[in-house]
Amino acid sequence: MREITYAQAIQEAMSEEMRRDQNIMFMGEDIGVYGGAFGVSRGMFEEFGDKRVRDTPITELAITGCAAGAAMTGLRPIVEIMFSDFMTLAMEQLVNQAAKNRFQFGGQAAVPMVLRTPGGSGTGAAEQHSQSLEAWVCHVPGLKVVIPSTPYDAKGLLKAAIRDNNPVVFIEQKLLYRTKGEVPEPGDDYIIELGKADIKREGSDLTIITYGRMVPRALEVAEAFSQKGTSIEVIDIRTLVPLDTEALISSAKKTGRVLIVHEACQRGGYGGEIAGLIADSEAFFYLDAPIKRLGGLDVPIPYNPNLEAQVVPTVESITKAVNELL
Amino acid sequence: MREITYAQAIQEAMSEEMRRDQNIMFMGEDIGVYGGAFGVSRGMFEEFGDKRVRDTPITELAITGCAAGAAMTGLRPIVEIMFSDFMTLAMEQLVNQAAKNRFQFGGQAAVPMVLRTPGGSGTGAAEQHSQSLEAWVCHVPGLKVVIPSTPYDAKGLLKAAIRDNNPVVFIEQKLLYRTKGEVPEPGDDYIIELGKADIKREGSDLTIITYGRMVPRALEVAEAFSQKGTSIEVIDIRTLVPLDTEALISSAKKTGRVLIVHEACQRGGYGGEIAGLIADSEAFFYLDAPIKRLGGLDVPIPYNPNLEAQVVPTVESITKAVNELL
Amino acid sequence: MKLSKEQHKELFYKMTLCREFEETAAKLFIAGKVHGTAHFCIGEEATGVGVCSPLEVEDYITQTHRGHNQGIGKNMDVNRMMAEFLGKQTGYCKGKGGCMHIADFSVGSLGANGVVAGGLPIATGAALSQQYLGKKNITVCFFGDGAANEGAFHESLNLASVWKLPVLFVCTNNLYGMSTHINKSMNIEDISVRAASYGIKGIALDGNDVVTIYQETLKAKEYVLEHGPMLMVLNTYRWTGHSKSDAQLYRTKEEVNQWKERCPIKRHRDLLIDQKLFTEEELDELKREAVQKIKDAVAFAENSPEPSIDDIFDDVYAL
Amino acid sequence: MKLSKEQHKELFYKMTLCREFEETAAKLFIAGKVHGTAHFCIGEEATGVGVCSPLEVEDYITQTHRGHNQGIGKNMDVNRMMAEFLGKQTGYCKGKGGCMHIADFSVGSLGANGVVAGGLPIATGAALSQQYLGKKNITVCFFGDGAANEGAFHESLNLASVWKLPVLFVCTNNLYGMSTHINKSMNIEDISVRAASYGIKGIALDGNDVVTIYQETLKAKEYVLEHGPMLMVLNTYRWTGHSKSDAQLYRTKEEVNQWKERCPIKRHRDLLIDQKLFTEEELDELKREAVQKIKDAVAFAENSPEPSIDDIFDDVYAL
Ligand SMILES: Cc1ncc(C[n+]2csc(CCOP(=O)(O)OP(=O)(O)O)c2C)c(N)n1
Ligand SMILES: Cc1ncc(C[n+]2csc(CCOP(=O)(O)OP(=O)(O)O)c2C)c(N)n1
Ligand SMILES: [Mg+2]
Ligand SMILES: [Mg+2]
Repeated sequence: MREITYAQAIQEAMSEEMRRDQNIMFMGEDIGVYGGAFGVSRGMFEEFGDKRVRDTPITELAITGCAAGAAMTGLRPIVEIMFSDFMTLAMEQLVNQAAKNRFQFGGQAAVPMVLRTPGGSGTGAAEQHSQSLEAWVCHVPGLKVVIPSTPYDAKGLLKAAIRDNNPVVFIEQKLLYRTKGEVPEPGDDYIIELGKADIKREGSDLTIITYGRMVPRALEVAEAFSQKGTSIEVIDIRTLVPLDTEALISSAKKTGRVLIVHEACQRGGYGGEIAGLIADSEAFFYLDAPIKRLGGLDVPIPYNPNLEAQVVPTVESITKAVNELL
Repeated sequence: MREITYAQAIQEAMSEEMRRDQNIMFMGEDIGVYGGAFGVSRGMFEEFGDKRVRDTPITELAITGCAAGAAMTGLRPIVEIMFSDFMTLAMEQLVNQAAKNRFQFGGQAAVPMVLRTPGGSGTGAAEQHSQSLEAWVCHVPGLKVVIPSTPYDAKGLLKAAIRDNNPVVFIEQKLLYRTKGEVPEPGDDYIIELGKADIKREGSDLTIITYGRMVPRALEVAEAFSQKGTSIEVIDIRTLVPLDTEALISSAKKTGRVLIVHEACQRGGYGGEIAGLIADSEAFFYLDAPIKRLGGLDVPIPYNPNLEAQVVPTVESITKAVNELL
Repeated sequence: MKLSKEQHKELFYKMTLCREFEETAAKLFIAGKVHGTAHFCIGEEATGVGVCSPLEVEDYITQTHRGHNQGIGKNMDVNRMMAEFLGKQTGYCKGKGGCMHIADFSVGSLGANGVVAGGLPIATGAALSQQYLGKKNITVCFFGDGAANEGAFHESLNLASVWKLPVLFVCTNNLYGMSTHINKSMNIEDISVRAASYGIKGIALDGNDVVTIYQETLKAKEYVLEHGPMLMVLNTYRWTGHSKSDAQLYRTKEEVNQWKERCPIKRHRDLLIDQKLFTEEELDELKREAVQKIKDAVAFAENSPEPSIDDIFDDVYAL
Repeated sequence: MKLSKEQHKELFYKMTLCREFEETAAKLFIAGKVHGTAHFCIGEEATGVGVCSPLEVEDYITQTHRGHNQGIGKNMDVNRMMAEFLGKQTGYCKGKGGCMHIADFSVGSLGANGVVAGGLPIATGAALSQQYLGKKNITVCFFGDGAANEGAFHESLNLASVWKLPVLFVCTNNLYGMSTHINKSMNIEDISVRAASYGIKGIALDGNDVVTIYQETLKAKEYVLEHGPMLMVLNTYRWTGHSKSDAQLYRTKEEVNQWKERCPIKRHRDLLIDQKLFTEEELDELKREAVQKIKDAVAFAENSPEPSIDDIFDDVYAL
């Protein structure tokens, strides 16, 4: 199969869907000629024109609400927030309007929109450009939340998100944009259903549950342990909401040891939700060790590259956590 | 001891601190002559005047950032957000500025401000006026988070929050405003240190960990079970950040059974953090049953009073959860 | 453009219906039949009724928390409004939304909003749809004077202006945001001057003059379809407190009474009689109709079933 | 007011220092010595230098992401700026903030901001402190043309106006927000018209004329102390890309070149020579000083220690 980058996969998903459905439009800051801050949408303005690919003023609240309003009246907007940190400006419209309008209007509205935004650290952009805020949106009924870790997943999940009739927050991983992976040919339409975890590596001794940028790290650790005879299963949850609870619980039952890894600050991160689900399931009775969480340190992301690299889980710290569980 | 309401306790804390320190000022929407949407600040405008008690336009983002800016330059502002749902409009300034300025400026800034806001459902105000969003702010390094359950705690904790040199999000409980409790005389200055949980009832068979409006419910359940010979410990965490992890773990070790209760939607709620901490502590080895969480249903808060009452934990549903654990 | 007799009748009837709706709702409150809150627009009926009556079904509106006049203006069904107010299954939101969230997509209402200025970005998006889909309809976005100080106001007017979206921004300036007089929340007297920040047209009208509002809305619709957004400020007043519990210490009885003398319904009634378009009796009969309609609405609502907790997960997500 | 020789010298030196700082920083980038990004203000030096030079230490500023000129204008130490740029322990933020967060509270800089329009509410709060504490100082708030479309702009100017806070809002209009020309982000030509929405004074100046900016800032300070906020728009241009990676497809080389001809430093230099205030040699010597100062800054930064992970929890919370 051909290999393309995570960024290209996202661009292909949007472009293919926009070719299929005229009512999909895309808006955001500098997504047109500039191609987006991370170059994800390069070429789309040229193909679809300024009606369907719209540069906006710097106005996160308005574009998020505008997408919701357009979604309720016949369009299927994709909106890009340049950095997930700036979702902070859009929460009112995302949470009080987009997420709740169907419910609070007694089912009269559907809000088929996708909010795409890059999350995570590692680019030296410091405190206000590096956060991982997925836990917030997971806490809001009415929203779905996706974080892909491979080009293949990114494309299939984004297509599913675009076809979904609900507001989907699609958080991309800056540091994965340039990573490559196998993806079917452009014509070859495929969808990855929201709500299905993916076992990225099977194993029997310990389960690492993770998502996004931490998936390749977990795989690297698993590979290293397999050399030493320890078999680690790596589950990529992919969609945080809806969550494939079943997959997590059966893996936990199988291996009896669970490590949850995410980049977001550990305190209040989604790892707590996962730990809580497992600790309150029948898997509890199969556990041979405490459920371990390894999240980012509870500090803002610093600028200095050495510091920046060390405040999130690393291959070393994941390895250490695995060793503590064994 | 005299009894006053939770709302009065909050008002007393603010007023006493403002008398003590001229640089404390208070701003928010309709907090002046109107006395605040819930009447909490009644009388303060009359006592302190319009320089220190400031009605603002409807402008949540600006007042939150204005408080942060004033806090960095010599004042100690208290800002009221009329409903915690409208923190959604203020997250940028709260999270990217107030919470991070000290760290990102290398320690040059201190941001001694309190953001007070009422959370929770039960008043028939529906989806956009009833959320419990504390999990969001708990996930942000640099913020402290307090939710009191009694007038005594409200007063002592708010005073501590006002004296704290960091941004503190102080979430009040609408449905507790009119509840009464014993509070020392006005002159009788007391402080409750942030970061100390309170065992509201001792017990040996099961621990309920909770906070805010769910504390009285948990106590009611505990009382009922004590009639049947089951001894339930009720821990009110009071400050979610910093969290008194030690107190939770030792109680879990003692009773071997843990139920976590909160009003906020269960998915992504702070209960996950608590469950995760316990499941990854030495208490894990003392547990006789899974760690149970009982949060609000993962739905927006509906208007109809019967529905509204049933989407959050009730005495009945807490009782049921306790029975499942025993 | 002169209004036809039919049009006048519609305006008078809708304003009267709205007044009756709210006065009845207030009584239901006092009778303890309602949990929650409501924001009445008594005294402001000309705004929503005047603006919405000339619109087509395909024109959208976004409503405010104080929006019964807007909904009734847009031909919402008072039975379902009342049922929603009482939290019943037959209400517009199946009892889940209450009157801060009444919506009727079938008549073009995209819903009331509990968040001040929350409707502005939504309206902008609805107008984007209309433009994108090549429709010849507009979106009317209602909001208050207080809302005009929120960031959402600025961002929405700016975005709509840049994209020339067909949206009419209607600010019902009733002088107060809750208890705060506009002279404490903005340093200008005429809110319509804010249009200049976006290079769009702004006008200010007497918000108690339903006929002028009707006429100007028709003109505005044409303007907006051709040139993009416009800001229309309707200066009016609310007679009652902000919501059910409001001691109104922030204003004088005199001020309230002065405005009561400028009642938009009485004014229209006087005009109709002066101009001999209707007789006193005809108008009394219309009022009786309205009273009966609301009585029926209460009966409908009271006889409707409560929603069931078993359906609570319905509509959290669409399929 | 005519500027003294000393004042002219200060302006010329600071602008030159800023230019040299950024050109050197750009080279460090290319040499791979910097992780992260930076936003240069080459071509815009007159704005921050012109506004900040007449201020006192007790006057506050809030800076933008493109704020080296503002910081240098306010007398920040280029050693610590450079050290921060290289992420060193001796940097203004101990290497934790980088150049999007340089701050120096000792000279009155309340910090640069990575969030567009993020500084506006903060500046409003700083001015509130000044007013509350009875100080005779002002806060200057820098932001860009793009920032003027954020809700924070609207809310902050409105709040400052209502409370008559001593804040000077300075919009450096360089025609683009990243790649987006102002004619795609707002439907007005002159951003200063937005002052009218808040009932405050607005002026627009040539942002490349450091002398006028200096003079007008002095006047503005007096005005603001007496009357409350004012909006000053400085029309200028950035010569380089938005940040380190920018192909600049959204503008023409010609446009850039036209603006290069209007270089604020050259313009000031020409003026100083025309008016015979300084000789060519004197100005060349000043430039050499600036070059040396930046060389020293690089040496200082490069010889400074890296921050240690052991201190990572420092400054998350104050005691
Ligand atoms: C974002 C937000 N802030 C505060 C409130 C509380 N609140 C409800 S109505 C209101 C006053 C609104 O004033 P205005 O926009 O003038 O409308 P009016 O009530 O006068 O019709 C306030 C402050 C809210 N609902 N939403
Ligand atoms: C809230 C927010 N949105 C988007 C960005 C990304 N961004 C950084 S600078 C910039 C352009 C800002 O334009 P302007 O305010 O004109 O300042 P300039 O860069 O031209 O100096 C953008 C969009 C951001 N940092 N913050
Ligand atoms: Mg009003
Ligand atoms: Mg710019």
